[in-house]
Amino acid sequence: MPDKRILEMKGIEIQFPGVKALDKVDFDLIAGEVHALLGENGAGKSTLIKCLTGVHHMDAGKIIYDGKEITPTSPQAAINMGISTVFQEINLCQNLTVAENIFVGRLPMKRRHRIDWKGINNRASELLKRFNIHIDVTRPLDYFSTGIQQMVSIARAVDIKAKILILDEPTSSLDENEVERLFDVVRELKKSGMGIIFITHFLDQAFVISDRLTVLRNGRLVGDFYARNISKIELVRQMIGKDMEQIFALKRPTVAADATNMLDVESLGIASKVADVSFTLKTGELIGFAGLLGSGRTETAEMIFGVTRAEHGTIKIHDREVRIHSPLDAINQQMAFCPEDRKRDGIIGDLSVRENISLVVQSRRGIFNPMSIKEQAELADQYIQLLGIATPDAEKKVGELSGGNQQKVILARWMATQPDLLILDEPTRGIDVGAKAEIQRLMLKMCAEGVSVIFISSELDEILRCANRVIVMRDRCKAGELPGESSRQEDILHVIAEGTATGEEA
Amino acid sequence: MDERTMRIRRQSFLNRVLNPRYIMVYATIGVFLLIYLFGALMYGDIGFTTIRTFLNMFIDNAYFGISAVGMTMVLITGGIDLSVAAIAALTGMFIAYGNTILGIDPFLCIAFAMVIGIGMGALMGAMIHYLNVPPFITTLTGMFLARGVCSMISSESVAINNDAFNALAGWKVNVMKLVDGVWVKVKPIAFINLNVLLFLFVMLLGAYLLKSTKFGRNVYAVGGNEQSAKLMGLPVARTKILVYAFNGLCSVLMGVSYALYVKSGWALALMGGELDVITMAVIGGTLLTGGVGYMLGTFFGVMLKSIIPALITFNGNLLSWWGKIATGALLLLFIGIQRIVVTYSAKRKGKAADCVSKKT
Amino acid sequence: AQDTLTVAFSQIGQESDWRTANTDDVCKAIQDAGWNLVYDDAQQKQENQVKALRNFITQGVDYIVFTAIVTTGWDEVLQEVKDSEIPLVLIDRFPQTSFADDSWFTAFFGGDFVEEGARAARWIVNYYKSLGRGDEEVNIVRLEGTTTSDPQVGRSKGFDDVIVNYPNFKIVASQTGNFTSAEGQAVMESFLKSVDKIDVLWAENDQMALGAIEAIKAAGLQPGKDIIIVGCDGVKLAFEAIVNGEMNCTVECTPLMGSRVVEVITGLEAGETFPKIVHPVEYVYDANGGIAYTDDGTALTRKAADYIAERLY
Amino acid sequence: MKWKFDSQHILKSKITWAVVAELLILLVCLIIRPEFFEISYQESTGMLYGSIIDILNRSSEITIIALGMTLVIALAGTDLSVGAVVALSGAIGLKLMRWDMSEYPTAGNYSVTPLIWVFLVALGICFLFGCFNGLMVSRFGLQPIIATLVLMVAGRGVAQIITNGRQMTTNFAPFKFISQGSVLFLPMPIIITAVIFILMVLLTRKTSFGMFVEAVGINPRASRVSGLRSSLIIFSAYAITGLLAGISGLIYASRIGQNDSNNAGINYEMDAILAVVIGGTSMSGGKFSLAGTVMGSIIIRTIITFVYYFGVAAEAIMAFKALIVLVVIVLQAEPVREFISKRRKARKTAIRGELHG
Ligand SMILES: Nc1ncnc2c1ncn2[C@@H]1O[C@H](COP(=O)(O)OP(=O)(O)OP(=O)(O)O)[C@@H](O)[C@H]1O
Ligand SMILES: Nc1ncnc2c1ncn2[C@@H]1O[C@H](COP(=O)(O)OP(=O)(O)OP(=O)(O)O)[C@@H](O)[C@H]1O
Ligand SMILES: [Mg+2]
Ligand SMILES: [Mg+2]
Repeated sequence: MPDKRILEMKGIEIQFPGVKALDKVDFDLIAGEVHALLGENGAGKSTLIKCLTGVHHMDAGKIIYDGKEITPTSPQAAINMGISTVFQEINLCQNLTVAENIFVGRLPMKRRHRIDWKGINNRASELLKRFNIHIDVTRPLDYFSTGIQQMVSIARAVDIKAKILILDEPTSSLDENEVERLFDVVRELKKSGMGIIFITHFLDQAFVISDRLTVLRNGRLVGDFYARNISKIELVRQMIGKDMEQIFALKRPTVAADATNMLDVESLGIASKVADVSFTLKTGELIGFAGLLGSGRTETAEMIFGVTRAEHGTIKIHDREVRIHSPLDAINQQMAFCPEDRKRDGIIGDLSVRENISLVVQSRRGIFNPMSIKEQAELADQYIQLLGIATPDAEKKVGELSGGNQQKVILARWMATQPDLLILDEPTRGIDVGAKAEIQRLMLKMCAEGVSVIFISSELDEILRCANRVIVMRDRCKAGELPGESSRQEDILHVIAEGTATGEEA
Repeated sequence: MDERTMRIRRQSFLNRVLNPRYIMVYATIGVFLLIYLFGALMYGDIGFTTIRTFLNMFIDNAYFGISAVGMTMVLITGGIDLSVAAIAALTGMFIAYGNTILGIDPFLCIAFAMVIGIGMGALMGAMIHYLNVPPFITTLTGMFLARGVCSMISSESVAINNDAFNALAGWKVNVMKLVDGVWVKVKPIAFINLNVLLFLFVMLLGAYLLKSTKFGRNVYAVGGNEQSAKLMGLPVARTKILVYAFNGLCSVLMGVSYALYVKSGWALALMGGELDVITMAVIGGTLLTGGVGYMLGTFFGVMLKSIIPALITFNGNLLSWWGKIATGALLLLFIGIQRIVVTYSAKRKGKAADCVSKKT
Repeated sequence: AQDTLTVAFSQIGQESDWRTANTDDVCKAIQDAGWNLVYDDAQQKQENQVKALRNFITQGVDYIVFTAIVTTGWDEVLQEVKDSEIPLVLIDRFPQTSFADDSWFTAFFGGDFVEEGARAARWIVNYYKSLGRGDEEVNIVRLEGTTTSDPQVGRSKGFDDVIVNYPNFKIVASQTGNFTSAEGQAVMESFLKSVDKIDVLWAENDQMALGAIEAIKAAGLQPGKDIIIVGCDGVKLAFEAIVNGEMNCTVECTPLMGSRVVEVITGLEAGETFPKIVHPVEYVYDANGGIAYTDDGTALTRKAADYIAERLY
Repeated sequence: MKWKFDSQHILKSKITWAVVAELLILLVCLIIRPEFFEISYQESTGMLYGSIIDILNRSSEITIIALGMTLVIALAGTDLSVGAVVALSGAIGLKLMRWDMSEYPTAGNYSVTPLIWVFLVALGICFLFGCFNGLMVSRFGLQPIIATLVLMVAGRGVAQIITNGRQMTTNFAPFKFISQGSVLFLPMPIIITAVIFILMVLLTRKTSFGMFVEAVGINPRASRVSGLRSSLIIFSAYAITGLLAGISGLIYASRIGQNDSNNAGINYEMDAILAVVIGGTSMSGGKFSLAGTVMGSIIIRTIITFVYYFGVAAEAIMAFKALIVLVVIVLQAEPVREFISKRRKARKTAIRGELHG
């Protein structure tokens, strides 16, 4: 590998109110390498990227790019210099079409003064086909699921002719096929001499694709390693600063033989969205929902929780039929729901961590029975500690926390209601290994205390490790049910793949 | 594979036409036709269906229409501009005072007004973007300022009496018809004037800018999500400032058009006009939250808003206060019908769309 | 026109009681005459009024009665009215146009704002003279109407034109009260604090004067005694205040124009001719009467108490 | 509980800058004419008397409305109909009091309807108007500007129908008391405003209503998922605003002793919005500050009083108002505040550096 450094960042420092987000961090990138940036939630990975792309301005340090010292002023300037980025939160415009989202800012013109709409749409379709996504690119983006949106933003970044490509957790909502597809593209780009920075919490992925790994902890540089020289266990230790055996020591919940039916869902569905879904869930049981992108898992969860209203079917709780027309109904039935899209359905950015955590408890208590600020603060502090949320104090705005910590706040919000039934839609997305294990441990602990859990995840091994039973969804239908203990990944994939026999490719 | 591409193409045409974002526009057009039909049935005998009445909608609202174009863009970025009518009044005052009292060529005055209008727009845009002051407040201040300066220039209304300007104001093309082999003017006299042409021109220009230029698409992106637009590397600051500057230009053009219409300048001219303009854009389906809006919708918004006074005047015996209530009720009727159409089609659309995409 | 006449009336809006009385009177007179009335309220907007006029032409009405919200800006539309040969009857306000002759309108009936302002000034001067204090220093504060509106411009001008001739009468503060009683009240409150000695308040309409009275009372002064109050319009409430001694004088500006409108139209139908411009006969009312309010000193004020019963508005 | 009163916090809070702006204007007054601050005891009325009292007194109408508007704006809405509701409230009130009087306006020192009913009915109807707005926005999902525009246009019409387009006058002492009377040497409107302010603070801060409003204003979807009944919350904000506009309308009517459907509440919507925004509540919804709103309203009234007091030429009033508002909002603008507090910090660290160096 020719050692051509295209980027060098030296002694980067950034101070946010109350947090030193980056403290003398060095980082460098060689043309034609994939360099993974790893670290716990709030370690400062995204901040480093934002500093390089001019979103945040650094307080100290220097950046040498392509041999020259630069001070990035805005994302626009960064793009013009040849730094293309996929940011952690999907940053696209929901009101524009898919094609436009890919090309806006550099729209091809026809005869110099008119936008070439046909060209754009064709090129966008072609581009997405490289990722095996076949969609109507003239639709507004908000029509599509998070996964598709993530692919679109990747497609946009990849299509920009750049020297550096930055991917900040690009794979968090992608399933395995799509990750593979992405990696193919990344390898191609790498061959063409592009330098790629890749941030992820999936260590396996980091090992598969990257040449070098840089680890940050608490805003400080821990070190950089060649991927081939370091083991996964060692890496985890570097990241969290201590050994982590318990990750692999999770115990599946045991369901008592005489456990009663907690939840009984019968042919629940919406004609246009999800076909009849039926299943039962026992007290203290954990059910995993597996499936590909857009297979209808989120929609099933939303129906159960009353976010969208089911058109037909019944929901029974403790064998008693209940009517759930709104999330409030569900909350009153002791349900909790941690939604998939945290930015849209989860966090209330301008409110403090304290307020965010006590929100649901408060809404259940009603307007005229308020918790005092003291009570709220106690509750918040308790969960900040329990989940290890990295925040200077409970009064910090949630919007200013790192992505993973926001996720923990939402989890805390629901755990604080002490539910009987917990629905978790991709709760471990964008969460570091340590925290992920922590969340899984908490989930299982709650099961042990008699809480029933519905656990939706795109990571099959995670599901297989925790779930008593796995429900596999495909094409918005329940495709099968497998026992958690005795099944293997291939079994699930088999159920999912059975569809291919009928000529489907997606 | 190719069969599939074809299928997606076919769907995409349908989807584009049935795009839920256009439904508002369709609803506006539908409501307009409905109300027009109603007017024709009720007041057809006293001239509602004449060409004159139809063209009057253009002539009497051309100046509002011009401003609505700029306003639509501002609203699409998620902003709002309350200064439009005041800047228009200021323009009128520049022309009237400059020409009549100071003896300056009116076109020089217009040029000067353009500099001021565009400058003020750009300045307000810059304040909104760089200082993060809410558009509502920034432009409200702009409105106070423009009106204030206007009445400082002259506390009386000033007539414009310039030959060239009068010629422009008086220029018109009459609608003719063939009677016994000779062309005669239709009765009641119907015509179009310079204002109508200016209105249509600005409207088309606006539509072109929005649909077919990078600037236009940036406008939508900024309105859709400013943060994202910034991270996507779009020139957010430039776009916002340009939009307000363009709107400043539209306000000046509204002022010019209004000056042509009444040939005078007055500090209180077009008082409250900004709300009319905003209403027109919003009735046409532009969302105040930004990101959504179309010129075609705004065009019909202008038409719809102009048909209310026409209906009320044709009725002719509504006492003042009933007139106000009727205006409110008609407004309610419009948005009510629109809402029903939108909700209904959104429901149907939901089903249709998902049937299609299920195969994917 | 053999069948019933259609008379269209374009009114400015409903900004005050005075205007309401005006609208009612004209509309009622037209309807009582047995004609079709087409009425339009422009809601204070010139553009609405232009639209209404053009609409009247479309409808082919027989007569147009018109009160212009602002002096200028009517050339184009009035040209159209003229072209369509519909007789135009102007009331209340006389618009400025650039027509070569006066064939564009048929008749005008309305008060003279400049004269009203002048009458107020002359009344004040003569009132002080009648008390034998004509040479004292007198501080006048003025509540102006809506800036740039016709009555405000006219009344201010008329008042200034007269008062400059009497150097001992000084306008020490002048501020707009927008013709409303609430703002008149607020402005007066401030005058009372910022101006050391106020002798006279001249309010360009009665509403503002009535509002100011409240402010004066709140300051612990006696309206009508400690401060001489002159209003304009001659509404019934002002009469009451004069009778109660809380106000001193009001310059009449009558809204009753309906009978003249009917007279003109009937006359035109019968082919009569008459002077184009007619001003209504108006008076100035105060507590005792007998004070001159014209230049030549011929016309004397009337005693408000004698006329209060017949005031309708 | 962690309440931090460090200088950073205070410097960053918008209300601080609203106060600074107000003090600046007052300082100018002080320099030009110190008498502006004179406050004396008026024996004939039993009240304190002075320009400062006037400012507080006369700002009440706007303040009361703006308190409701704060909630509406915190929910990312606006209510344009408040001015019309002010007119409506006065019209209903006077109609009820002077039911007997059909044609001629004569002031009378009586009321044909017991005053309590006058208040209840007038406020009840204004509340219903607010409910109408709330319904349109929360239930039918109309854009607030358009939804409230309907009543803004029609409301005055209704007021005029009720009074047949006439102004009716009253001298009825108990009714005049709500504007002219005094309690604790202060004019009644100040007292009423203070009571409403306290009630609103209790409503928003001693119940969880305030937090819910903020949550819904920031992220309605997430709030719904969290079990908040956002449409109910939005509905009540508009309803409350209608009610408050009604109260404001009665004070206004009492002040001038008449109903004035044409002029009562003209442009109140703009002033109220301005007050809320000057007070630091963002028009895009979210965190709100009632105290800031009161401050904003007082600033607006100070400007007006300043203009009257110092006899700024009528023609220049608008431009003058623009200039002052400009100064206030620029001072308040986030980047400017940050700039100032950064400078301060830089200076502080520089000083510290010197000490240590
Ligand atoms: N805009 C901001 N204002 C204040 N603090 C911030 C802001 N953005 C980030 N921070 C803080 O900076 C620290 C680093 O955050 P960053 O987003 O870089 O973490 P990360 O490594 O990307 O974590 P994750 O894996 O969870 O995304 C966190 O403590 C966060 O709270
Ligand atoms: N490949 C695709 N083509 C077209 N539309 C898709 C595709 N994938 C997803 N969608 C859309 O996105 C929605 C996904 O549904 P849902 O969110 O319930 O799926 P999911 O199983 O939770 O998947 P995800 O992993 O994205 O959360 C569907 O309504 C569908 O319209
Ligand atoms: Mg991150
Ligand atoms: Mg999902």
